[in-house]
Amino acid sequence: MSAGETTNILRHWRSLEEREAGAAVPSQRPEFAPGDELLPDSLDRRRFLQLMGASFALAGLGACTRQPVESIVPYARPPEEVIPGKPLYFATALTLGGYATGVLVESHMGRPTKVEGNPEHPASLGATDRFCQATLLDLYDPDRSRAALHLQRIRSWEAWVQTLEPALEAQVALQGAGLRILSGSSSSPTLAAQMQRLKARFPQARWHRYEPVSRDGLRSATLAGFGKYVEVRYDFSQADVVVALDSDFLVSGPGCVRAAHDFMSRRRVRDGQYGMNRLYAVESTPSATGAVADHRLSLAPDLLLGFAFGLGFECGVIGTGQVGPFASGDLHHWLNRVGVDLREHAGRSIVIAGDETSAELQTLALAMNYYLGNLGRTVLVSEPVEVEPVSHVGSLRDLVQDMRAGRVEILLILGGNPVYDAPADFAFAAAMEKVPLRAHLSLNEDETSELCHWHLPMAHELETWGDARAFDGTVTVQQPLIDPLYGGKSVHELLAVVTGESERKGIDIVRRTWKERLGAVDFEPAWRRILHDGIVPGSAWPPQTYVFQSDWVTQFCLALVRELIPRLERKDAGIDLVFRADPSLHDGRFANNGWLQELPKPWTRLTWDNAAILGPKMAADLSLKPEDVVELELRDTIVRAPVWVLPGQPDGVVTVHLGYGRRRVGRVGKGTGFDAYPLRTSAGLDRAGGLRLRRTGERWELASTQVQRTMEGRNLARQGTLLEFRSHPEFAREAAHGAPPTESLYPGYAYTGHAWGMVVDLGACIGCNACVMACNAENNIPVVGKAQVHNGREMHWIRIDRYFEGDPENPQVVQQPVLCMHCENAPCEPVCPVGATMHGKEGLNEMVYNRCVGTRYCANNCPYKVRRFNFYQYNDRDTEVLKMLRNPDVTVRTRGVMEKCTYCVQRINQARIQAKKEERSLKDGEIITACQQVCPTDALIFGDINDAGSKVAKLRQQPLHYGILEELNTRPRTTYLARVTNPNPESGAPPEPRHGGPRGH
Amino acid sequence: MAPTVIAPGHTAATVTDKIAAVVLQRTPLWFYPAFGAAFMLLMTLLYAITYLFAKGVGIWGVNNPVGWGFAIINFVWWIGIGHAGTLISAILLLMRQKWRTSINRFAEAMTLFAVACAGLFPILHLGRPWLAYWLFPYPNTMWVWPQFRSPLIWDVFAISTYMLVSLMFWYVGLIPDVATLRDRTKNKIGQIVYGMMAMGWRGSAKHWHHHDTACILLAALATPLVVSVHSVVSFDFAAGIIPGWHTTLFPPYFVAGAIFAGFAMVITLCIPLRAAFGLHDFITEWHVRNMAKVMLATGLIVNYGYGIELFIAWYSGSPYETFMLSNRIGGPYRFIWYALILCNVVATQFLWSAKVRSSAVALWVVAMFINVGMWLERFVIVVTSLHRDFMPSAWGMYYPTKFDWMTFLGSIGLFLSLMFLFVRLLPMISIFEIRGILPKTRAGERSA
Amino acid sequence: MSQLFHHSTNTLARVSIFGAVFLVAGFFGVVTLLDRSTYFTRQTEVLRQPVPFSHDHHVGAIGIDCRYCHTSVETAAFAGVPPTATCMNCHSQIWADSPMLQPVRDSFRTGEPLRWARVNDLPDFVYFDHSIHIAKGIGCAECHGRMDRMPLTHAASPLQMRWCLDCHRHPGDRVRPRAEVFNTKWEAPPGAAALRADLAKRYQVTSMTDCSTCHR
Amino acid sequence: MQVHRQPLHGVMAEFDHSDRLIAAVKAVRSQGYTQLDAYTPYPIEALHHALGHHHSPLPRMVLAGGITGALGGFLLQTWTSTVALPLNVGGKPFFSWPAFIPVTFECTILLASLTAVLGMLALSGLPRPHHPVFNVERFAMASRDRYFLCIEAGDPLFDVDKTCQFLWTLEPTHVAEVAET
Repeated sequence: MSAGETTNILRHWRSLEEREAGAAVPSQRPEFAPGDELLPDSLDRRRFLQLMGASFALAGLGACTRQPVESIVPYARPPEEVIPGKPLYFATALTLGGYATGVLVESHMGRPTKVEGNPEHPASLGATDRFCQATLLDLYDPDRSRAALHLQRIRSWEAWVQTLEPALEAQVALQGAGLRILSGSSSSPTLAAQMQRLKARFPQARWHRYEPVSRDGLRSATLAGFGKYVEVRYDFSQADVVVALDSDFLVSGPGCVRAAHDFMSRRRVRDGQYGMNRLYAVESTPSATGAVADHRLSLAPDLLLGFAFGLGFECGVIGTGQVGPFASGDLHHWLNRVGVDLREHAGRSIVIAGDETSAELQTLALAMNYYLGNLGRTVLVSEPVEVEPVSHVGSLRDLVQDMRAGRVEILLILGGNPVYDAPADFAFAAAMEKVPLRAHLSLNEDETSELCHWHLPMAHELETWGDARAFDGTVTVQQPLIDPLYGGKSVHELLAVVTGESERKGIDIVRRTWKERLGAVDFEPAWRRILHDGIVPGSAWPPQTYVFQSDWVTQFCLALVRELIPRLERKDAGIDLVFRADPSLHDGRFANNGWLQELPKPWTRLTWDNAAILGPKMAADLSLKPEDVVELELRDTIVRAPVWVLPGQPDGVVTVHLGYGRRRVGRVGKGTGFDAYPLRTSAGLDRAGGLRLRRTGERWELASTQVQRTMEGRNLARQGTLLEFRSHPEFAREAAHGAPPTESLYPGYAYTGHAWGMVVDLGACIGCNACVMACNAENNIPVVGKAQVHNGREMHWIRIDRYFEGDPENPQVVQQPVLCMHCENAPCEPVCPVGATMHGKEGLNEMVYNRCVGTRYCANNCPYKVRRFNFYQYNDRDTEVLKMLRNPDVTVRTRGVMEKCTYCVQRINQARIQAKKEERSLKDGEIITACQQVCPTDALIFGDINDAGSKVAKLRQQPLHYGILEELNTRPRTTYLARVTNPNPESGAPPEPRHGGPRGH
Repeated sequence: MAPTVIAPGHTAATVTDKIAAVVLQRTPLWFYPAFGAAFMLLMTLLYAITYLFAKGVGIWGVNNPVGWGFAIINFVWWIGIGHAGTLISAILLLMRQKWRTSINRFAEAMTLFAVACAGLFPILHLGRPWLAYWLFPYPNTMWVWPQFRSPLIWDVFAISTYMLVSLMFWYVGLIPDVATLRDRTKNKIGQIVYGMMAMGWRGSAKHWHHHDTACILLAALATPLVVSVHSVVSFDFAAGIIPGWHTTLFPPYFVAGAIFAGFAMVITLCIPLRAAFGLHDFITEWHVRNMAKVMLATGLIVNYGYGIELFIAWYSGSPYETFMLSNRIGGPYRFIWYALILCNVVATQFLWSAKVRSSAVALWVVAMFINVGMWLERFVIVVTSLHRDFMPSAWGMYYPTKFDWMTFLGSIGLFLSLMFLFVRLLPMISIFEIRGILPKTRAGERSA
Repeated sequence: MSQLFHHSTNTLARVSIFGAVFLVAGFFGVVTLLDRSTYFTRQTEVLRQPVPFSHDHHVGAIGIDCRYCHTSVETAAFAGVPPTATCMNCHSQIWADSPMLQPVRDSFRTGEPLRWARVNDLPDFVYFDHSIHIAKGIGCAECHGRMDRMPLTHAASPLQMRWCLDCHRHPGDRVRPRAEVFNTKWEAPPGAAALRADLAKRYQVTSMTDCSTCHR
Repeated sequence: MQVHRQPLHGVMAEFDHSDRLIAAVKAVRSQGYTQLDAYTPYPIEALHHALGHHHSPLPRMVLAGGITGALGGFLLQTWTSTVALPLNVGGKPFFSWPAFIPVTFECTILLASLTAVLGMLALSGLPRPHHPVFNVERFAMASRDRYFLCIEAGDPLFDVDKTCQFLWTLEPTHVAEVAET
């Protein structure tokens, strides 16, 4: 562990817990599982004894409780446009890796409670991803740092400025030769401007960039292809064939929300319209995108590169024939078919390589797009979105060298956590400790802050002024929703001190930038419009036509092939280790976010942990079971990790996700997963060969929300190919286990008026989990912690079921969002002894928390198992700051009551009231549930099934429409559209790659 | 010699003195450790319950999908046990079975205490137990009422009715005997207490006349009640749609099971008790044999039930039912099911042998097996059915926690404590009825 | 054997049996009554307020419209309690230095809000919307009583579910012309039934008795 | 005429065998005595006949109780789920009478049994902890193995001496006067 080797004065600052946490995964589950602290503490003895006496007198007293007197606190002076009890919406943007997603934030009496997408914004179109939804919990994180610290002693911001300024004065003479700034990548025009001013004042100062999950591969590919850094973006709405090489473009990376939307807009098969794109996914680690693909082939990284070359040959990138196992046999045939498909759709196809993949793969992909004539059609290049793009690894390497050489006197780290996530071979911490003055600006105290002299609380994006570009260059000016809760400062405000500019307040700094850009003449109205719309009109980068240096690229590829071929020939390849950003925690920055920690990851459905992911064959060979702890040894670095066996994981490949095992983190992230960074070196940020596995005989509990892999032949999630659909449109309905009984002892209820219902389009669902997250935020759903999840007590109202089909080594995956079905004959209702759940006039299956006594009979009797029970007091009622997070329109549930999806009844009621006040009837699409609103692919549609004109009613007429477990005569209101895939009729299923050398033991 | 209801040579006087002596003699030494042990268990129950009320049902192993665990298993188990007493006194009374007289009294007591234990659990298992009174219909300011379509409401009425009726039946039977104690005891307080309980019973012809009628009537009412109560309990499952629950077989099968379990418990208790107090004259081989025969009969019904359950599951052709079947036999909880078969099917067959039926020890062992078996049966019904129902994605496992065990064993403590107090304070055999059935010693005497 | 009990015990015994019955019944009776009593509902109870504000004076005597202070009653769920600034609109001139209004002036000066005690307090799991009731022609007085006659403010209704249901089941009986909604003095004219029926039709007043109308 | 020290409840004869008691009862009634009561350690049917007891009214009372319970239970459910709080529960109608049967049945049994017990007590004049017969020292044996016959002072033919002499002719083991208090 890099920080472990430090031998200097800073050591005595470190807390004990770090030394304990320093050791990797303990042998069995710690006494307190992660998240346990979110539950109420255990009782002390005196209180217990008191209870012991009183416990039996409890009952009956409930009847005679008198409400305590509460108080109303009006404003002294009312703020403008705030009507108590009415939410306001503000447009702003949230960034990840520098790229912006435009959002509208709902604010109740000045506290942001919900993030929605900004329909005007190109990267959002009204939807968001899981991270945007979860950001609220980062804002209200009780563990955020609350004060500037100097050597762990609380100091003021002013004190910091007084320390910094003289140091800077000293630098002026040296032209800032000793001044270094390290930040993540940014697209902020204001930051760009500030950097210019910085250069002006300190010509010798350096600005280094480092994102652990960076796009270095793509950057150097563009450098190779166009001789300079350019932005590459894809237009999936124009693509008929997409080949994804280790790419998870649907759920991660810049503009993924837009990508998912555009991609799915080409896959809607309906009665009479059969146009559909086709997706081939070839990957070394199962990804959400792979789960959606029409053809999915899992290959070890080297083979994957080999495949790419083969494809390159098909597309005419290089003259050499296919290599290795692709030279002949099934793989050859299949590869050939894919090539044909691509060529047939030249100019209407996309070859995309994953953000985290190597320069080689990226270059090949780019070249293929060039030769297929996709450039300028489906693959657009423009000016870079990032400010001053650089190779992050290179940039960080330079910094480390300078620090070692003692050339750095002031180091300002703006966000990020390099001590934790820098490549292991850099020994960043050791190098950094040579810097006499170092400061770290961040939301939480982390591994980096504790090794810096100064820790400065950073303001959250919802607390500050700023600006950022989307994947297509569109700029959004970020406005604060709330004053900094803990007096945090923004990057701009810190830089303002460095540049010595006159504006020191965020708003002034940003306004200055835009005054210069928009011109001082009637600036105010323009400014107000920008803030209101959430985008700067016309700020998107226009696509450019740069010259593609094809010869150079071909040479490059040929060279590559020569050194790849022997690798493919070699049989003692050993085991490959693949690094991936965690689907939930990304690079580790979200480690203290309970919502994300508890979010089941695609494929594994794991929560609260990462794992060493193995394929079934490999696990069998090594006789490893899930939850076995193994030692991962790579170049005499050893990390201990629990095993997870995952169908679809290529043989001979172990995947580990980054972002876990944080040593210095808040109460939520503590004790979750293991730290994979020590294995990750600058030599291979995406993968490393020659891994050795050693079983330890120890076990580590992993909390997965779905243990069962298959559907047990129960036709819950139904799917068919496009051909089947055309020949036989009703295939989904006919798959039912017999029709529901029609005769009944009782006459049914007639639902005149509105009848709410939802249709879930399995074909459109990409399993991105955004709906789960939106539901958490909208409905005050508590985080329960690892132990509870492991015990099957997670509280999510909507879950995404995952079923494997076919060959376990290369299975097909189908994902199915499941929420309350609001059955018209709801089995849960008649069994409730107190009538706490019943049907409303509009067919909602209503749940009255305050009437519930908690028999759990309804949950038992729910065939869909969508009801959730508060086994403990899950909702934190003590932590003040978390109260600001809650949606005031939804009851915060207490211990011992049942809860479940309500179709966001609070939204229904509000819309109804509004309509009634305006004396009109509700319009279709006026009521949007939280899950529907956030969905990038419109996979969830809610509406009135009695209104023949409504979207939902029309979808229910589709031949693909069906309900699950209808044979139980539940008459579900939530129904499904079967998934239709579009496999290549020529190619057939991807073959099983015959590969995998002897394992290291 | 052929066994008789009562050993020869007894007169009204000897019967009275012998049985009354059990209460009136000094407490035997073995009683203190025995009661002490039971009481310690009772304290564990109190501890577990307090912790439960303080923290919530999360301290148990219940989860999603298995929303019901030990609590409901114990509830059904105890209720089942609670069926023998009333059954013995009611049905056998109507059938004029003389041999019931020696065992009905403490069988009834056992019923009461078992029902008391059973009654605990539905309340404890609630998420918000302090609101349990919402299950009763009472006029409230919310103007809401119980939901009478729910089997749980039927339970509330069935259990409380059963409790009250059994209590009254038991007490009515006790009146003449506490009168006896009132007249026998030398202890002043004893006289007062028994005197109040006896309500001034004089044994006048008029008293006996109405007393007889009342007993017959109560018996006539209690008999269908017994049958209804366990049927209603079985509705808790039969009314659900879960494979393994949703079956019309349940009511009769549960009732038979209840009698089966009840008699097993009676045997488990009466064999040690008669040894402890030397009551072999009144609880003779004859009684034990008859009980064994009843057990065999009901046991076979239960076994038939198991068979039919499996057959129908297979015969239905429904994928869910057939899976439930294979999951019971081959699923993760299969060993519980095997154990259940061992206890309730295999062990029962030993009762065919007259030797076993007439050997107190052997019979006691079989009875113990059946006690365990019946508990396992409820485990299979509740847990094995729930943990894998319709949605494979929502399948899970159920593991009891230490609090589950403490509550379960604690309830046994409660039961035994009450039982011990009973045998020390009240006549455990109905004295006046024994007097009534004494063999004619002189010509001309006829007895009721 | 001698008599254990004095013959008075005969009567005693019989009485006590009936006594027990009455005792139990009595207990439940008392609880039931208590539950409905104004002690539990706090109806008619005057709470301590920072300033002894008189609706009687402001509404009854001066005739200020409800909406002057409760601004959002027509638009939002929450009727709104006036910010100190509203008070000061007048009280910067009138009674500008009465000691009674000291807290108001302090609040206005320091910006420290006044803390009023909630008079009409629904449980947190109940969601009530003023605006829709106003829109449907339900007068303030229906729930809040004659505020114009309250020197010191107190609740006028029990605010118990039973009471809510009474109206929600027959909302038509409570409707009044929209013009009269804020008129606390409005009396239903003779033959109001016909008028109300007509209004109910015009305002599309419907009985909302789904549980989710108030509980979510 | 001798004057008694205290008012008498009656005179009581003790027998050591039920046959004697029954014979005695028959004899006494044939003499025309009406105010008499017999005490035994266990119920003896023959004795009821000898004393000429009529059928107990209890069964009819119980029937009434049962009917009240049935009606009460069923009406309560019907009213609450159709009038007081009609809820659409799983698509079942408000008046789903089959679901009301179990509770109705339980209410029937409950009220019937209550009437049976209370009726029994009322008819046998219990509770009555104090009774003159308890004044007789040997009466404690009535709950063991002795049989008693008491001719009460209220009887028109009652005369202490004559009645006692007459009782002695029925071969009792004892005859005693029963003091009123």
